[in-house]
Amino acid sequence: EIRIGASLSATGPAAFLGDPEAKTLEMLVEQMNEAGGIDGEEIALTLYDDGGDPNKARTFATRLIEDDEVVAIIGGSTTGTSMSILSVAEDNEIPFISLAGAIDIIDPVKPFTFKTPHTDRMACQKIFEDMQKQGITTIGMISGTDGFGASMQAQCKAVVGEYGITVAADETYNPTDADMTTQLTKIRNTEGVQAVLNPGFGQGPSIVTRNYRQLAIDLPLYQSHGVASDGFIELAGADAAEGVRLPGTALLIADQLAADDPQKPVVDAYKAAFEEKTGTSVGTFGGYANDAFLILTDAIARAGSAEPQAIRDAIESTSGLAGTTGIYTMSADDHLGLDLSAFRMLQIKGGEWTVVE
Amino acid sequence: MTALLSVEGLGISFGGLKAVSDVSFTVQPGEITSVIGPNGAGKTTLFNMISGIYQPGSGRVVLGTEDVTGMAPHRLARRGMSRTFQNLQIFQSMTVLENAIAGFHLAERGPVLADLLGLPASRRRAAQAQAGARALLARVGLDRAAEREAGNLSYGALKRLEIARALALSPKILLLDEPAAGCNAVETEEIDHLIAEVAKSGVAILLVEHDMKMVMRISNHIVVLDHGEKIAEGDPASVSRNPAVIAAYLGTDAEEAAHADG
Amino acid sequence: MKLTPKTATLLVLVALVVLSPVLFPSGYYYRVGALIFVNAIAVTGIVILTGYAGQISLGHAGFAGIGAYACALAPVHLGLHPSLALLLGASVSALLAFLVGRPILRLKGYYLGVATLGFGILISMVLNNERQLTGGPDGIEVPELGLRALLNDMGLDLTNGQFWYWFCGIAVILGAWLALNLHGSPTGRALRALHGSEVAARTVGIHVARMKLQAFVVSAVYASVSGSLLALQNKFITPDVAGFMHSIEMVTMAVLGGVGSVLGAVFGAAVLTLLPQVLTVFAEYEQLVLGLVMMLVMIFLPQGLLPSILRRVRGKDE
Amino acid sequence: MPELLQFLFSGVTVGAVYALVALGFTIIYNASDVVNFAQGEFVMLGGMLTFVCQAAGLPLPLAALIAIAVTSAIGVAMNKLAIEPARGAPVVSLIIITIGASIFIRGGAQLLFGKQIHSFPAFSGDTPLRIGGATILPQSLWVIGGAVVVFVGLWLFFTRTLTGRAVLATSNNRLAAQLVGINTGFVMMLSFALSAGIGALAGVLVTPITLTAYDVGLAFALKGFAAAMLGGMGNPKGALAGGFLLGLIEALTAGYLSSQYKDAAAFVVILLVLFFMPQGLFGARTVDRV
Amino acid sequence: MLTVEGLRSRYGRIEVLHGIDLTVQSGEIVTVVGANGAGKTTLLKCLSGTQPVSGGTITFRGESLTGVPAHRRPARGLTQSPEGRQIFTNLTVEENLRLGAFLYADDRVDKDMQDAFAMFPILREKRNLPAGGLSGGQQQMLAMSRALMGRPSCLLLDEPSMGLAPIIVRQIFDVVGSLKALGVTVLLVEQNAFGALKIADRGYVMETGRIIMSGAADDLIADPRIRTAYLGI
Ligand SMILES: Nc1ncnc2c1ncn2[C@@H]1O[C@H](COP(=O)(O)OP(=O)(O)OP(=O)(O)O)[C@@H](O)[C@H]1O
Ligand SMILES: Nc1ncnc2c1ncn2[C@@H]1O[C@H](COP(=O)(O)OP(=O)(O)OP(=O)(O)O)[C@@H](O)[C@H]1O
Ligand SMILES: [Mg+2]
Ligand SMILES: [Mg+2]
Repeated sequence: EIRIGASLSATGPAAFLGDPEAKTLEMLVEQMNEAGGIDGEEIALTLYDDGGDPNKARTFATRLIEDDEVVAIIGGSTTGTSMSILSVAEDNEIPFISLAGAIDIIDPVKPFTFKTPHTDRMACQKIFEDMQKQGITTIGMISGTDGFGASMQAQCKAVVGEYGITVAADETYNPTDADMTTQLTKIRNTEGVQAVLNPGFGQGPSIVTRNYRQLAIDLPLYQSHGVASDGFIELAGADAAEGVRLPGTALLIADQLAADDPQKPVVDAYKAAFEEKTGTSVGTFGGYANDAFLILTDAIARAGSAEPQAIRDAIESTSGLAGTTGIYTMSADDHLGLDLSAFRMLQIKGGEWTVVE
Repeated sequence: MTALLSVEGLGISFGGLKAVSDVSFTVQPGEITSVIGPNGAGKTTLFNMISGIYQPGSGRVVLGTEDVTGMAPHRLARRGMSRTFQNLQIFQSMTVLENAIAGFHLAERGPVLADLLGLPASRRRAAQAQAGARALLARVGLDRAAEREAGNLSYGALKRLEIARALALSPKILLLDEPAAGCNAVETEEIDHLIAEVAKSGVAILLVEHDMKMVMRISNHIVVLDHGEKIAEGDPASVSRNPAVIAAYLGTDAEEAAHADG
Repeated sequence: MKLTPKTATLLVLVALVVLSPVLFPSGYYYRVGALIFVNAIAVTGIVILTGYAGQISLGHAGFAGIGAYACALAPVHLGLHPSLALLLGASVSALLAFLVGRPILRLKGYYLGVATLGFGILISMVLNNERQLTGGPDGIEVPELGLRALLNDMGLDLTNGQFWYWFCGIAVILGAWLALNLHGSPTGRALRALHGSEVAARTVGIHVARMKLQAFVVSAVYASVSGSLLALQNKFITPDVAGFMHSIEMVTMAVLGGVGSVLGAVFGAAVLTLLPQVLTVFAEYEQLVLGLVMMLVMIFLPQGLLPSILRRVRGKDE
Repeated sequence: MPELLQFLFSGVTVGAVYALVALGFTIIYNASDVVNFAQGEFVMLGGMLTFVCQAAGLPLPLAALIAIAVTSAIGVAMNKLAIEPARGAPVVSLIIITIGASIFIRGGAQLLFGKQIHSFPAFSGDTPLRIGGATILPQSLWVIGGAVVVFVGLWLFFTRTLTGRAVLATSNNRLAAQLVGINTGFVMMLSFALSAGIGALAGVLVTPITLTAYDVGLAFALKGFAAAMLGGMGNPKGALAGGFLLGLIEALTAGYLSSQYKDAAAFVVILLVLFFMPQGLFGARTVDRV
Repeated sequence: MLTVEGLRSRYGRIEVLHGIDLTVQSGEIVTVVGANGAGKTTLLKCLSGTQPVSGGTITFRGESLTGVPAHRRPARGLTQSPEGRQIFTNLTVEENLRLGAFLYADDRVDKDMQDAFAMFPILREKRNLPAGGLSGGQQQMLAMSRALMGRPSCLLLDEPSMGLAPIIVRQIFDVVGSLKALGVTVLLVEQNAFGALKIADRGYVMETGRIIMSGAADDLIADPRIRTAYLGI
């Protein structure tokens, strides 16, 4: 039996992230054990719900390591919880794969910490690249004040200059706000704004998108990877969401992937299994958990041992592993192993995700 | 003899109603001055103004030589004023003893830091207050109830507890608002004696009471209010014969009233 | 010597802190123990403010936030040793409590509740929004206290978890001792008196506004220290520490344990800290059961765990 | 000034949401002095149950009615099972019970309905109305209308009916209420039913705008509580005014100052108002003679 | 009309009524006198149902009151003017009176209210003001009037004369006396024992939770023990 642990935000303000992650992990473990485990060893998953509270996450990390004696931890749906788990994992030399976005988690590189999601910065870069191509030079931003939105807002503002783009309006909303027309009116009335970018997750971006149409703003609207799932189109309404662009993963366009796309098998498999099991459509975040599990089990199999140190070394030598998010190749100084190519620029057309060429 | 308390032209209104208007009188140390008058005449309101709970709309309150009009109650307490309430104000969830000790607040208070650290000085002050409180409880006949939760006492017992607490301040002037309400004739007499004793020790007493027997028996001086105005003033005998007072308050002459009271 | 309630409480506490580790099968339990103590410290502050003085605060986590971020920021920006940062945080909290307490404490009941709530939210909003300084919602790292290394050098070999267990355990006993001193002291009596009747308290000479303010400041310091200890042991802190939920949690712990009693505070903290750990076995049902337990405790032990139980044991008249 | 107008529209929309939640607080508070922190969960249940019924194929009006009825029943059950058995407990204990109930309901909703965000169609379509260069959604008018109607209903209830008076009497002095023959148990049940029903109605009306999920209750409760306190707890007038004022302050702050600190502005205003009016805008000054 | 047998009641574990036997005949005025803390208020609270009974029975108009909740008792004709007045401070004087007649919605409510105003004109003056602002004595008048609004066939009065001016005290006793003519039965607890015994038919003397003496009111007034212990004569 190989014990692995997870602390995820299955409830609380970040449940939007943690819930699909938790479901994904449970599903994958079940699948793997049915298929005989790793080299005949069953996997025992201990999963805790930290509710997005870093303090709880730290306690659970301690519990996983000291009490449940796991050999590796997946988790930390948010940056805060990841940072908490990280320090416990590092102290105890247990490999940890984070599912949160911040670059700080793996930069500087810490020996036992890895992560699967692209960084916020990469999402920003992907968006700005696309804007650059459209000839957009001045934008307005409207960001959620939750960790996800705030972190991406900061990262975007840090890199925006490199693309010759200026942020002329910078507004925020609370994740629970009911109406964002005020902020959007301000952005619309700001001189020279050519496009609007909305980092955030949960219901906020749906409301922003609806308000955007209510105000009949006819500038391009960019959302973040935080809402990359079919649920977003449903909630915002296909009409309102028409034309929205965002950096997404292969997961959303499974049926449009080329037959020889290396990600196609894993994307198809995950999508089919997840949607069958939960009845909800797949999204970016569940994909992160899927990838973390792939990386971890791949490493354990290659290491041929369930010793934390051996697993760590094996994770670090992950190479060309196709996940739903991208193709991972780790190294001693890259504990993420993804580059910008993992992101695909998507656009909503007629209520469907399409790839922007 | 100089007055300990002078009330000069005191008045207050509540939304158009003149609850008290232009009332003046003085209170001498060692004497019992009673304020009587029909229900709603403004007696309690007068007390509330004197003791700083209401801000007077007009007039002055002079304590000794100092103008204390509208001064906060806790500052008046430091100047030797103490009172009881018609509507009981008991520290319900504290014990009877603690209620009485609270009356010694001015004597026992000290820096909060000393109290937090439990310094000997703080404990000494508390112990002294406790001894004083026990003595007072004995004086009002509540010593056996000392450890009970105050909220559980009967009405009459609470009245006496309030008196004990008020006495704990070692006041120069004591305001009593219907101290005998809820007590039978015998208990009332006990309170009588207590008040008289306190007055004898030099304390000025201002008393509101509807028990005419008691008022006539112990008052040195009586002020009569009606509709917020002073309608009469004088010694018990003259007041009880005053036709205006009889009409407004006593109903018949005072002796019969006293008799009807038991 | 007669066993006063104060010494009895302290003895129970010391026994709990010292003897519990005997039962600890792994280091994780030290961690949970330390968290209980950290919460108990904050709750002791609530006992003083709400239990003694009868004033409600729904924003005390704000002070915990100040304590926590002082430990994160002062060492970096002011070069202070973390222990001094803790004191700085406590001082800032005290000062802030002193300043806002004046106007706020004139309010009563729920109005005080909403005002303190607003105050707490303002603090957590600053921590969230001033990303440059505080790291925003993602949080910020906190430097090591360094005391453990010192002790280890002296030959006292403690793991991180053990160190924080003992450190916070001592802090909780100290905090309880102070609060117990206060209870029977003139100040404590004055606080409880104004809880009973403000008017009567005034007329016996109690400076009600000042007394309330003192209670508010003292309880703010408790909350601040609790926040600092949390930050130092977690070595990482996010604005959640100042959040509304944390404020509510403090009050809930206090009421659940028995808001008038210091030992009750520790009890309440223990129950609400342990519950989520125990309830992990219910997985999906965790929230459901948590809510249920809270309701049941309050229904059957309305005065709070400890006082209600004691009352039953002693059979005191109600 | 289309810009200002748009801000105002935004403000009244959000304000009406707050007002509806705040109105829900008044009845239980008036009957028992307890601020029911599970009020937000009633709002959530209203929206969520409507969604579920509607997704099951029921027409929207029927779905809404069922949601309101079921939520009222849950309110009654909460009173019966959690509040009534704790009769005589201090008010803080009762508040903790309502917090426990809110966690319980949220946990139950999470189990039953999952964690997805849901919505259902607006009652009168999504085509914005254009007025003076600004736009407002028809659903906003529904919410505003709902708030006003509930307000009028409550106001009449408390000032014109003996039952309304009985509710006030119960909280003012429960013992005396029993002595004059008021069945205080029934009053409490009625209050919970009405409060929960109003909460659910709020949920039905606002969900097409705000969307719903198992955990939206807390935010509603918080803002509704703040609005009710700003206006003066227990007074329907205060709930209405407090709600709209809060919404407008937020919108105007976001519009003219900083969207980051709009909630801060709201609380600063609350603090200022309470500083000068310690009972909120319309709160009754209780007279307690000594 | 009202029969109490072996009534016991306790606060927590402390019993304060140790078996009270007492009867009130229809149309009678019966008074209970006793020192502070004797248990008079507790007795009345048991009768009105606001204090749990731990033993004994209460029979009212031939029916047992055991298990009848407090709010059902006014409908049976039993109303109380409680100790400490217990008025609705946040409601107006008129609302207080109307709630006194909560069970009735007929024309008589207005008439009864006019009667109350006639009895205590000050209440009419203050009818639209919050009752919490009334003076102590005015509140006492309100409490009494409110109890009468409930159309009692048996009225329980707990120290109705407390805090009233002598002129009103006499009036109150007159009113209580006149209730008899209206067929209302009265159980009166009073510290003004002399006044109470003068209008009462019979009296009971209570001491620490027990009835220690009872008899015709005139006999009690004449009893030397009563005179020294309670009347102070
Ligand atoms: N806070 C207040 N609000 C409104 N009216 C008030 C207030 N305080 C006093 N009054 C009014 O002022 C008048 C005087 O009241 P006060 O209580 O002083 O009378 P009192 O002489 O003490 O009567 P009692 O003998 O019945 O106690 C009353 O008519 C009362 O209604
Ligand atoms: N809530 C309570 N909890 C505990 N004990 C109580 C409570 N209320 C009254 N008691 C006790 O019960 C006994 C009887 O009290 P009760 O109030 O019935 O006396 P009473 O005869 O009405 O006296 P009074 O003339 O002072 O009003 C007293 O010893 C009192 O201390
Ligand atoms: Mg008076
Ligand atoms: Mg009594």
